Amino acid sequence: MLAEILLVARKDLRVEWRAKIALGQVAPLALLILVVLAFALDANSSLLELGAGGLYWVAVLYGGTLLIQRSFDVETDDGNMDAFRMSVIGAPSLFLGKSLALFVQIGLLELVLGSGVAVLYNVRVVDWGLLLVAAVAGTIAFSVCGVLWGVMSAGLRVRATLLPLLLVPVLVPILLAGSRAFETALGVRADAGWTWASLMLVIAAVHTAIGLGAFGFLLEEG
Amino acid sequence: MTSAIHGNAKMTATATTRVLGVLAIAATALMTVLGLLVSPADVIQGEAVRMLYIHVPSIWIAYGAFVLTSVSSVLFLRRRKRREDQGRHYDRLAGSAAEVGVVFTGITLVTGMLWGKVTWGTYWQWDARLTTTVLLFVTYLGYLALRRLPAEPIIRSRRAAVMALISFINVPIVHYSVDWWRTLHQKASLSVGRRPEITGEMYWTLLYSALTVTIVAAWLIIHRYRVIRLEELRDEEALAALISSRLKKDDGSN
Amino acid sequence: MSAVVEFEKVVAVAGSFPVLTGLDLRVDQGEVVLLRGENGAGKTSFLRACAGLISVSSGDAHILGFDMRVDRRAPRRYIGLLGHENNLYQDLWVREHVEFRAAAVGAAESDTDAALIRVGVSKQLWTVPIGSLSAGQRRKVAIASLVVGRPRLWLLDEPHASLDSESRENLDVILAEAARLGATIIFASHESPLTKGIASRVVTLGGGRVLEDSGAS
Amino acid sequence: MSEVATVVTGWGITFIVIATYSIWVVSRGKIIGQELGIGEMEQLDARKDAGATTDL
Repeated sequence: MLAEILLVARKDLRVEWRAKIALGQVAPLALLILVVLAFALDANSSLLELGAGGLYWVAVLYGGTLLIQRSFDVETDDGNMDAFRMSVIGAPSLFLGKSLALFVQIGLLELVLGSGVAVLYNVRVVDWGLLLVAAVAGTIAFSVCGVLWGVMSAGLRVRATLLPLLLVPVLVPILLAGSRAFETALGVRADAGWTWASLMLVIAAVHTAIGLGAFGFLLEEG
Repeated sequence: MTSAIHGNAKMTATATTRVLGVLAIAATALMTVLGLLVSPADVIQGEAVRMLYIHVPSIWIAYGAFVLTSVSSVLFLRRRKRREDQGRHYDRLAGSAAEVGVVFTGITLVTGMLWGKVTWGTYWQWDARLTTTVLLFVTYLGYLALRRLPAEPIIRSRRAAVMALISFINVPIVHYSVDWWRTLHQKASLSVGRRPEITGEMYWTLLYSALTVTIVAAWLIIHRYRVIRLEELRDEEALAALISSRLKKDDGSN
Repeated sequence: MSAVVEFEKVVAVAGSFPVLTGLDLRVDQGEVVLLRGENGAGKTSFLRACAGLISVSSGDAHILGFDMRVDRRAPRRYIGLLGHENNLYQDLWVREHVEFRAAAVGAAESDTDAALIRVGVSKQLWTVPIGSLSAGQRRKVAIASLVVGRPRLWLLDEPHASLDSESRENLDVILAEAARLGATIIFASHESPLTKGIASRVVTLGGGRVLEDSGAS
Repeated sequence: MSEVATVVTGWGITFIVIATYSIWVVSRGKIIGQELGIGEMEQLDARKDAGATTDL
């Protein structure tokens, strides 16, 4: 099963490596969002510092949604979904493989965005461990939800608009918890950052379990 | 209710729903009289308390409808292979309950905001309950959007059922995270207007309103269910006609 | 001879349109069947039903002995399907793609080179993104992705489309050899004069049913 | 807005929403029912009096 997961993930990452959509287009766009958010807040440095955690996750949400779309555009293009269904790879492996590839891509996006936030919003990290755990947990939850909703809206004409509508309400707790945990990690709020981070881990686990159970079922047609 | 739906799937009206419909109108009329005229104004809130006779039962019934959607979706997923109709009965029930639930969630939000304007002086505040409710509203709007998309009936039902389950699992997660967020930052929020002590006549009026709203919602769900059933029947008939016309055409050409 | 495809009064529906309307067909192992028929006759739907990609709503369907009404995923590992579309990842290199398809159907990745040579994809194209290939070359890569999996049942929808005459002949040789080794081949084609040669049997579909069958006993 | 006006607005909106939705649901059922020729109840159930055509 591990070999299957890696096979799928490697394929997705190779597609990305050849096409460079995530790094070449989505990451710059997400950086641009950080700049626009600064405009919206009139580049008020104290506001930006306070809100850095939340603004970071908004930018991740935006860029991540595009990456999820892309991940399933690749599969629906040229009838690839048929080959996907005809393969011997089990549905759980497909699910985890695609999630892993998305995890890596969104993780890279977050590295870019993290540096952007650090430079543009002038923040200092006081708790690297918390920052890392929250980022990883949030990215896992983001990836598995993305694959789950991605396959649900794959092949639909309106998926560009439908996917965000379905995805965002589910991701709300992640965005909320991520923002709070980051605020603690960045030292602007003394609250229970670790509790928020563990909540994120729980949410990630719940959605992984749902995805493992439901993916095969959603993949089939007719 | 299930039997009322089941036995009469082919009709647009039955004795049961007619009685239910008359009952709904009569009960609503009485509810209006009780809620707006007979029951007293609250000591603290004054007349604004009358909004709660709609607001509170609406959210109860909305939650009830969403529970019905979730239960039906589970039953759809579990029984679809064993049932002759491939579980479509549960799918229809899930869809109609969700739609009625969305209508009542919308009513809850509007009446809640109006009530807030009078009581708190603002239409909106980032109260845990309000925030959860608006997310609930959007989530189930998404569910309805997914149901409306053209797809093979079975695929559509399957997707919808999975989404209903995920949404339902997500409701408590959203609720507790938002609740926790707000309780951690009480200072940031406006002082929340205390909900009034509901006793005596007000209590009975509220209870009666809940009963009324339940009747109205049940009537709506049954009728919505039938409309879905009729739409399916129409599609099935068109399909059967297509099959027979194709067969005839081929026989003619041979 | 054992039956590879056994369809009895099969009805299948796509959306709200009946694509198969009581189709009866039995194909034995080693046969090379040419499917003919007008557009919309049900050729593509029949191939997809054989692959288990569309469900059978009534009738009896067995593929390689598996009951498609019980589990239509079961025979897939033995089936190679080439549809109208090539099922290619446009961004991958030719060789990477075929390697992935080999691994995805449980075949050896090391067979990739042999398959590409066999189909006639020249070596300098192996490290080129698929998206930059011509239509004919893409079709060849798609066929190579099939060859590498050594399917027991080949389902091909217009396999000769966009191939030049040399490649067509080459494909016929590949198919004929696969059949000799015990595979079963069903392919749909408009251009019957060109492809009739390798077919051991011609089945004409119309309106989602079999109209004519040269091999009917 | 005064308290009374607010309450009346809230109840009014609720009534309008529910009434509109009910009418939409019922009329849609009627239209499709007529298309299929299985619309009115008394056609199926002869025991009911003929006046009961209004669907509630």
